[in-house]
Amino acid sequence: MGADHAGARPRLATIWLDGCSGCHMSLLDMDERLIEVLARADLVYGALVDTKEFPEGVDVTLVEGAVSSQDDLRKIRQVRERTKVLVALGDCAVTSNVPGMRNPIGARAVLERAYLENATVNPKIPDQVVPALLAESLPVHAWVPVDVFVTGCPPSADRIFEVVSSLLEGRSAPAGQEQRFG
Amino acid sequence: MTPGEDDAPVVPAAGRAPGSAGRVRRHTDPLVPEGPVRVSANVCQAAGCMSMGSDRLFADLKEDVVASGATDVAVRRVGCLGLCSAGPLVEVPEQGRLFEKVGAAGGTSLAELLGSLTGEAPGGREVADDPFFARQVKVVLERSGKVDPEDVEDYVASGGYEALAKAVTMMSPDEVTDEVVRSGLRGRGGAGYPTGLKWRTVAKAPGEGGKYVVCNADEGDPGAFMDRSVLESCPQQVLEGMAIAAYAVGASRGYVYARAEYPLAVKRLQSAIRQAEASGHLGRDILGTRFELHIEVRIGAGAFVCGEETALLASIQGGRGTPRPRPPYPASAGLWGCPTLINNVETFANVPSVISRGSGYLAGTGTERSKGTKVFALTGAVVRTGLIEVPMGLRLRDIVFDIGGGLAPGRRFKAVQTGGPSGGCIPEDLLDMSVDYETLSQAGSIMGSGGMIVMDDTSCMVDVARYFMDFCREESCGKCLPCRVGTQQMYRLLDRMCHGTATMAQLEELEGLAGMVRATSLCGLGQGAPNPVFSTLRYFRDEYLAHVQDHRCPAGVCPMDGTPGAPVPPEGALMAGTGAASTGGAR
Amino acid sequence: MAPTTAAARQAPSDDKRWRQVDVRMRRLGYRPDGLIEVLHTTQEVFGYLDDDALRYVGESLGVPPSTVYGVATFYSHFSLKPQGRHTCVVCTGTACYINGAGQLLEEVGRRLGVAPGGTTADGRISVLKARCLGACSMAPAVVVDGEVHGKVRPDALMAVLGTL
Amino acid sequence: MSEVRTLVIDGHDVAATADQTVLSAARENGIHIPTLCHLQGLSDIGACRLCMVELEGSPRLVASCVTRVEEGMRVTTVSERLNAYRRRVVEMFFLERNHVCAVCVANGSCELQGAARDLGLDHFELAPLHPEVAVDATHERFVLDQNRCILCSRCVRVCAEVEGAHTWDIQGRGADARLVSDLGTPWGSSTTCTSCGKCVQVCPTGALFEKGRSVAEPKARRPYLPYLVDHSRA
Repeated sequence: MGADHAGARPRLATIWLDGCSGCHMSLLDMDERLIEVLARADLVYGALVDTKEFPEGVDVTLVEGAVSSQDDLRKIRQVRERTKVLVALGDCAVTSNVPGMRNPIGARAVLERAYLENATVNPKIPDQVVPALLAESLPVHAWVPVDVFVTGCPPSADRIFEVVSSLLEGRSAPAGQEQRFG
Repeated sequence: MTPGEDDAPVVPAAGRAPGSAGRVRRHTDPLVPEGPVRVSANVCQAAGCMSMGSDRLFADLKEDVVASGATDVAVRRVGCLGLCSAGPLVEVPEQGRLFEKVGAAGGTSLAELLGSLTGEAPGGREVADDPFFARQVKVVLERSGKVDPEDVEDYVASGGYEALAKAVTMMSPDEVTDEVVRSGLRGRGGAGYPTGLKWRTVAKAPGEGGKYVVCNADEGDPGAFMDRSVLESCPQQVLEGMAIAAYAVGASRGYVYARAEYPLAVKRLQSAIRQAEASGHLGRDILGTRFELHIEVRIGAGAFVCGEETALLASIQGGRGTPRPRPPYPASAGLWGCPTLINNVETFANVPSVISRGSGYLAGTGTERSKGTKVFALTGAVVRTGLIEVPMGLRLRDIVFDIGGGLAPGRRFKAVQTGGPSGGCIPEDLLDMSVDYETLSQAGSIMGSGGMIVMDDTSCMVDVARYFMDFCREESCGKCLPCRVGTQQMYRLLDRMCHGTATMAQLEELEGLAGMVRATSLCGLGQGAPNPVFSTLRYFRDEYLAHVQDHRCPAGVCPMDGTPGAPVPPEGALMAGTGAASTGGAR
Repeated sequence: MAPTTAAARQAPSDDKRWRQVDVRMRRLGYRPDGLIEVLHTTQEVFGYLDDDALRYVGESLGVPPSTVYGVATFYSHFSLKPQGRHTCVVCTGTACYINGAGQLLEEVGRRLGVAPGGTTADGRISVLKARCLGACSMAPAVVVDGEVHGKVRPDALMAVLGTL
Repeated sequence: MSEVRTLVIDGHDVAATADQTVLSAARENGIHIPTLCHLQGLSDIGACRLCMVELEGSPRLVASCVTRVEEGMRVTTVSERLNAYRRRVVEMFFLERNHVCAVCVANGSCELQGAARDLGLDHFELAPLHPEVAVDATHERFVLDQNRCILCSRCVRVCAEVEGAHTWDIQGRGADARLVSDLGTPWGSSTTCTSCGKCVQVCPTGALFEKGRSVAEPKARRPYLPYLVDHSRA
């Protein structure tokens, strides 16, 4: 793990699927340790950098959010292909969490409530621009293999730092003390 | 259940001359000539034949005999004659002939039967050499098809209640128990626990508050109807066994817990109890001794789990039929906390012969560790289906091909399922195995209560595993987590296989889950629920692989239509959560 | 022995059928452990178990309402809803299953629009499935209004149901 | 006073009275065995299967909450196999209903969540069952959210055994099993409920909670019912 080519710095990415961005906020909560991380790795994709296309050859990707739409699904498949170590970051990525709360009632009911029953003008379920919902919102590993699971809503900054720094050093992620859902 | 509805006397049908040919008090009563009987027509009045119209046949035949003017022909009501696939059945024991499908299309006509009864040329076919009957040894079914199930006098006339008389007048309770221990009799309800040891435990338990005997007649395995047939054919034999057991363990109250789905068995049982009380074989001062036993029938209400003994006790006490952890075992703390002996119908039905003929009689039949006989309900893809009783240790092949007559032309044998939802499927390679407790268990199945379902190449074993898991999922009582949720999860995985959407990882998952549910469930239902999965995986893994890797069902049974859980929903449209992509690709 | 804790009470209505329930309870000595027996009788008399019946039986036997409800819903034989005028019971025992009981249920479901346990919207037919009727030699077996039909094919079953 | 038994739990010599369970003997000696349906002061039912342990010489696992100590017993409470089974038990509890820790009143004090944490359960392999279940908020002070119920029946037992009201029971069976008040009628219209709140106190998850409590508001953990005379020491 870590750098493939001698001397090259490990490439780190983050991606945000169906989540509230809380996990990214917790990532930022690493505060000054962010500098430490970025001193050891290149951040090649994510909400914090201005890259349009998810690049090839990423060493570690942190995934926030559940897979809820066709857009999410397309993204996560691409990310998986281009990433060595895929980290499901936070409860939405690990269990589908809050996005998954629609599963018992079904996507159709949710769409109707949002776009028909509650609409004041022009009630219509959109079929353009907004990505199509999947029938169920599912955790990342329901679609692609995941290497590391980091629970929490959100996971603590300490835990994220611990996991990221180990992975960047080519070690496996340590077992989380007090790691829990919620 | 409306006990008593047949007790009302009916006026003999017009044209009948009761004085000459015999007396018929009620439409369900036999026709008995006043003079000597030359031949009798024993008409099967068990549920199988009755559902094919043997009750009407019985009434019609009586009228026809009366009308024919014959005065030496009896028409009798008997229990199961065994060969259910050829019902309605009539046997003429004096001639050793069996008449099949009487009154049905392609069978014996009523006129033909009547001609045979009154004329000199016997029709039907010879019973003696028929392989269906020739390989059988009847202990439990000794009187089945021979005595009137609704007449205690008929039972007594055939030697019934001699064992009870011997026990209560000539033997001490301990001697009775010792005899049962020596006979090697083991529980016929499934697990095969030594019956004598169980009796001894209950006998030794302190019972200041009284003790109970309970007959488990909650025959729940799908494809099994042994107990029903025994109760419909000779309920007195079961009551006699219970009475002997009660005497041995010191109980004075008893219950028979029977399925609501068996109204005829319940009716005959209730009538048998009333008659036995009236004839001094139950109730107070049995056979002139100070021994007393009061038996009540409790009717189940449709819950498979109540066959588990602690659940059965909870149900008898009016509660939800949920099992509880053992110990304490019912033998020390059962009904209302009192020592309680629980045996199943067939076990009790074995007891009278053990006492009357001595333990050696049973011990002389069967294998080293599985003594005596076993009753099976042989069904499925064999030519002849019905109720059979065979000595333990008979080869499975003999049962399927000799007794059952093999498979229909053009069909290929695939498996025999024994033991119901806790049992397994035995493949062709093992057809020469001996049918006994140990060998079945080594083969990954169980003896169970006696269901034996033959499957041919039109059955898919993954589908069969799914069927049993569906059964267990619906019948789980819901008390313990592994059974309640584990059966649902295993069903989901099997369902995906049947739809062609499962992965190899899920096949592994299924095996892991099956092991966990077996090891951690509270009672036998949960612990046994994975067995059909294990046994089909053991012998028919190629079928699983065909479903999972090639998305193909070799038997052509499974839909293999890509639902549920089609991995990728169609592009473009918003998914509505309707069917197609209900769950994710990898799960 | 469990103590006798309850006794006769005022029936929920002056419907004469309550007497049969009362007789059953009296014979059982109003013992709480007679609950299932009494529920059997009540269902035989009224066809199903409604709230009034459950409450009355519970009060009479000294069994808490939640326990009565727990028992009545545990056993599949008990019905808390009125049944259709006709019943169609499809056996799903092993022998029937491998001989096509599933197709029978599918056909009935498709043609009548009812799942097992349900009743047609017009209250005409209730469709039930039985664990095993023990009529394995006639597999697949269906019981329509008490009459057993053996070796039934979907079309034949629909024809029988059509005559009801 | 019962006779004393000596046994070995995880290599430690332990003395207990004959009427004690393996679980209580273990806990008395500081050995932790995870539980969910057990609650000191209530009868034990052995339903959650989390407290299963290995006994030397027995191929079968036993639930320690319903297994009496015996002389010379050798008990193992932690092993790879037990941990794997326990993780699977907790996983199946999570997937049976709709547990979303992030929005649960019990977040941080939930025993199911705690068990997952203690066992290092960090994701689920099996599929969620996603049943559609009800929330009953008809009671003046309390709410029942079936989405979070694990059917441990602690509420049923405390209501029947301690309060004597027997407002709760379990209806249906298997996958259809649900906690139920009275005749399946709304909790708020219960004729038996005394509004004592014991059921809410003993609920291990957020299935029963007080109205007005917000997500993750800390609530006192109650490992036992302090007002009960503890006969069993269980």
